[in-house]
Amino acid sequence: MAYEFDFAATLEYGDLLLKGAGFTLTLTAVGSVFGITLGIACAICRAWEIRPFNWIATGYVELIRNTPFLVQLFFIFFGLPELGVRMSEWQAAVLAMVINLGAYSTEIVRAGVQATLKGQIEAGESLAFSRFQIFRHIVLRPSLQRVWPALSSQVIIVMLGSAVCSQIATEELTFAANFIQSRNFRAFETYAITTVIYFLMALGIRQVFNLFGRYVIVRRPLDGRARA
Amino acid sequence: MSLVSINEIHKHFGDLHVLKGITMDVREGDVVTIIGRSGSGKSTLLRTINGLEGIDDGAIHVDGTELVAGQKDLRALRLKVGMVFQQFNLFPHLKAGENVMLALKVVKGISKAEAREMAMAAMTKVGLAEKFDAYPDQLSGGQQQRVAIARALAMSPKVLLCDEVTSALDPELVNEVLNVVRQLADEGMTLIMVTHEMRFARDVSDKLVFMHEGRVHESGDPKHLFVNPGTPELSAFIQSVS
Amino acid sequence: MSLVSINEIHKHFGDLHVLKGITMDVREGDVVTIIGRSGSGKSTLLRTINGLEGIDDGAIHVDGTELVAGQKDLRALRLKVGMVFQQFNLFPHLKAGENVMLALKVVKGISKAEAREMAMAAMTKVGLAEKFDAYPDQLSGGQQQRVAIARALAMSPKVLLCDEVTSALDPELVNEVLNVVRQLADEGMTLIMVTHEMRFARDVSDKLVFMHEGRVHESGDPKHLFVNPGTPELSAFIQSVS
Amino acid sequence: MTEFTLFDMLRGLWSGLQWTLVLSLLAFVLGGIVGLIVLFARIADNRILQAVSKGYIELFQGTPLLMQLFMLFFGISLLGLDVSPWFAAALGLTLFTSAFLAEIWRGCVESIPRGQWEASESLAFNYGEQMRHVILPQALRIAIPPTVGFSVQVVKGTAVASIIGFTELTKTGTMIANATFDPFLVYGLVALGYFALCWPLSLFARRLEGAFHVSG
Amino acid sequence: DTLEDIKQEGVLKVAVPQDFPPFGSIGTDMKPQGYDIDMATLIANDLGVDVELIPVTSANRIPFLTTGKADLVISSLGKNPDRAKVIDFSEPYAPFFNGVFGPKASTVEGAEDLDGKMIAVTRGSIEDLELTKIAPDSATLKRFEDNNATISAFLSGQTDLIATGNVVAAAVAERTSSRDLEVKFLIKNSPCYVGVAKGDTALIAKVNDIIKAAREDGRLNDISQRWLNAPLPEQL
Ligand SMILES: Nc1ncnc2c1ncn2[C@@H]1O[C@H](COP(=O)(O)OP(=O)(O)OP(=O)(O)O)[C@@H](O)[C@H]1O
Ligand SMILES: Nc1ncnc2c1ncn2[C@@H]1O[C@H](COP(=O)(O)OP(=O)(O)OP(=O)(O)O)[C@@H](O)[C@H]1O
Ligand SMILES: [Mg+2]
Ligand SMILES: [Mg+2]
Repeated sequence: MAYEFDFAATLEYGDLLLKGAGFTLTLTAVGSVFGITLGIACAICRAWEIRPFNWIATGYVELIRNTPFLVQLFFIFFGLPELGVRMSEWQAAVLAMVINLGAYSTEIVRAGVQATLKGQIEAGESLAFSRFQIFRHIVLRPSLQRVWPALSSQVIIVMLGSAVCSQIATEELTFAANFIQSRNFRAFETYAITTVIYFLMALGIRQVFNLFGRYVIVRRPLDGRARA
Repeated sequence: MSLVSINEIHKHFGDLHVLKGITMDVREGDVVTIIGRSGSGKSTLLRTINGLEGIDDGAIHVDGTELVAGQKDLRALRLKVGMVFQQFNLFPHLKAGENVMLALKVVKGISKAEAREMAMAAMTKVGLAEKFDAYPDQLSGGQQQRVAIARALAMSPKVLLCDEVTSALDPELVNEVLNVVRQLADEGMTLIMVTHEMRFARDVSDKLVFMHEGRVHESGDPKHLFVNPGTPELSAFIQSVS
Repeated sequence: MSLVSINEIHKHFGDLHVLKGITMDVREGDVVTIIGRSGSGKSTLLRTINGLEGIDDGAIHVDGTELVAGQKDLRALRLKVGMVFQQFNLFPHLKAGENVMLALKVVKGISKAEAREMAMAAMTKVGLAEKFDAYPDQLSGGQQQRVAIARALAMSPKVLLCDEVTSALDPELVNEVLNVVRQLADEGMTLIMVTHEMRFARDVSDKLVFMHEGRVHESGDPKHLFVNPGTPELSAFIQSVS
Repeated sequence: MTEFTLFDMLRGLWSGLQWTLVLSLLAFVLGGIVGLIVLFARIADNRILQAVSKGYIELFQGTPLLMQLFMLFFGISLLGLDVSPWFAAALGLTLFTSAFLAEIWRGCVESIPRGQWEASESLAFNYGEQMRHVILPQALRIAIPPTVGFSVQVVKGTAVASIIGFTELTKTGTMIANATFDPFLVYGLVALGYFALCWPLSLFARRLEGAFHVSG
Repeated sequence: DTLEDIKQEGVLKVAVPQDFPPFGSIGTDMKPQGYDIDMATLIANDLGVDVELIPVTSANRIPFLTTGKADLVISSLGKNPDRAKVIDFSEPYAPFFNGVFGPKASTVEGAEDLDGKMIAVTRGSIEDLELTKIAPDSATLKRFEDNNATISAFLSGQTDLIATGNVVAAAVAERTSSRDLEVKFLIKNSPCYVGVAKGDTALIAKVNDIIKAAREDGRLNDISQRWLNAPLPEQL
């Protein structure tokens, strides 16, 4: 019983896949911007023990990191309406991405902030910087630079994890794949193509992060000596 | 009246009694050198003067205002006191010139153009005008330390604290930094420095302070003390480092 | 015959020509000191002798066997050449004594009991028998460096390379390490060392090598050279560091 | 239709939780072993090994685990080989886990100062001896907190094994929710189940992290 | 061929749903139960072999069949020409009335009234396929992964209406009070078929024989009574 592959039957729906991939990327981009921002804010609270926000941040991080994304998503989409907060599947998906990435990037950025040498902070203090000025001008950029690869990996993980959003009918890439294979029953071909698209997006995100890291975070041409 | 006056200060780290009642006066234009064994409390003393370490007892006055134990807002004080560290502590993500400009802009709120000019003046003073746009990791240790001095100077402090500013340098780079410090001293800057460069201490400073086990064990005119140490501890110390 | 013979060696790092034809002979029992400015290639030269850096041209012989460029198995050579580093590089997860024992057991295959005895002998030689069971981070810098020397010594090398072994130490700890090195020299150990301690170089070494821009600029009897430097470069260098 | 009591739900979820635990252990043990091999290839002194292991890591970190499992379970069958769900799950989870662990551990090995390599090299250690006696013991200490931290991701990641027929915790939850139309209660319990598995691991990772910070 | 293999091994492997009551969902013992499960047991009995139930989802039910990991798919499958290119279908074995349901207040009476409405539907289900054809462009179909999410979306107010099987809707209406639910219009009677791997002619002929026999001797009617609370309709 030989199965006959028929990729054409899936490629017919190519525009759906591309649209889905576009949605996935949008979701990831929006999630990254707000998630990393949230992560930075929580990281300061935790690293510098700003009460009571450090406790709130700790609780938030633990709650999110130790429960599955899907459950968080369901809670936002199906649960919050009971409390009177109704949002579309897009808003729910974005919110879930943001709080998820926010929790992980809190931990990552915190590690970077804590790796800041004491001397850097003391130099700032002795120049009469305020705590916030020290963070903003002295700690932040080198910390981000240190953890940038880890952050980009986390964004890729979250991008791949966003597949789960298809369960609340967010029409991203996995939604498109499942939609197509429910029409043509070509699950294997559809998933194979989808996998390739995910992989390409992951490579692309890594590249974008590298470029962003080089020109926005480091802000200098990376010749050999600048590695340190 | 003295610019910095330190009165019977005490400092503990947990159980460790690091400063056991230090009293010291520094007048405007003085160059004071603090020497002593590792662990005798030299750095700790220096760091209390700009509030990097709080004190447990006693009082410190800088330029007339008291530094109160446990005080939160030390900004006014720190504007009067500059500090240079052993490890330079330049901001690695900023160019040399930007290192010098940053506090001018952020803390003093000076416009970018004006800050640039002031930074350039400070860089020129330490002989590094042409390295304005180099990143710290493109500079030698001696150059980095001179940038650190320029960064402190640009804020026009009343007194400059220097903690072993040449200890992390290769021997042939030591002099370029000491020359800058010497020049500052000649120009009348008030300096309090910890150093292991005995010859420099002898030649440049007005007053030598020998710390031993958290106390000022001996102090006075360096030219006199180096020849006639008053205690066996100072005598042993001078012998061990020269 | 010489124990270490270095013949016209060249070394590049990318475009940078770091060693530009170095020739040098070291006989058994010699104490050779290499001095020179930062970046002149001192460390690189030392590191080529035990193959930590490969060479691009020329030849190095140690105890009769040639060190061939690009060679993979340098074990036999490294058993003859010990090395002590500026940063100690003790293994932090092992106790001091275990640091000394490890290579004996792993590389030489000596039984644990015997290795322990040999390690204890080496630790005793550097005056640290009682610190056998301390972890590196429980030791002062000077003690750590002495353990590092014991670790190299325990392997009974024919020649010991020392790269600025006191540069990372507080000034009062320098002497305890120099004393150990001096004692080794007195006992007839062949030593090649890079140092900035000029007095030590003058007093202890049989031969001084002044490196300048990747070349041996001058070499000879230290007592003579310090008083009568033959080139303006050496003269300037001696002045800058003393 | 049958009525589910809370006890029925808990009993069902408990059996799902056990599957999750088994799959996690499987992933972690096998992934750890393979991860170590990939790690050695990644840091080996051999360009080909480096490139292959880098590609391996990129590929399995860059594609969804769900799709990997699907391809392994159904894709290999299409080629005429019979693949049991156990084999596919073991293989898929191993590929996924090992790629991440190898990358985490590489960071740890690379954070060992160069001086440690050089000191052991100058004591005539060969590569294997350096690794075994000097580098790995130190890297291991640094590696434990992030490794334990990652185990939380593995536990949560096993949920996708339902695509090839494993009724682990998430799947059990979905099935019960479909039978009871009471998703909030059921998913709340599922979340609690994961939290009960993951929270101790997270706490443990944090404590280890703290312990190592103190000793430098 | 597959039929021979089944007889030889004495086991019939059937992919059944576990997320679609009353056709297939789990009981308190965590085992699947429902119309499709009874159907699978019936076919196995008539073949004189044991049955092995494989719980599947809409995403993996066809791959189980095409890779030979299941002999039959009995998973309330609807038939359409695209699908018929990939697998073969038996005679229908179960009725499936699906429709659009909504709160009493809603004035929808037919597909044309769906204008501007948001309807929850389970992706890949028969009602998804049918509604996609007949709903006006201005209607929004929200396609959820499984029945549970579809129902939750409607109940939590995320959509105006829900398209599903009438028995499902009845069960929901009975169990929940969070939102009232009544039939707005029926989409289509689109019966369910047994899926068989492409080209398994002997097996499909046998399955068809069994379905025919079961219909005639009333066993199919019993199953219908048991799970749908209604007799098997005439036209099946
Ligand atoms: N933050 C701290 N916490 C605990 N102990 C400290 C701290 N800082 C310094 N100490 C201890 O206080 C004592 C004095 O330290 P200090 O740095 O002032 O010595 P020092 O004279 O500057 O020595 P060195 O010449 O080595 O710089 C030492 O025993 C040191 O270990
Ligand atoms: N691994 C390397 N890659 C590239 N350049 C290097 C490397 N190691 C050394 N160099 C360069 O080679 C030159 C000589 O370095 P070397 O460390 O031998 O100098 P040195 O005389 O020991 O100086 P120092 O007194 O500062 O230790 C320097 O310019 C240095 O930057
Ligand atoms: Mg100090
Ligand atoms: Mg060197």
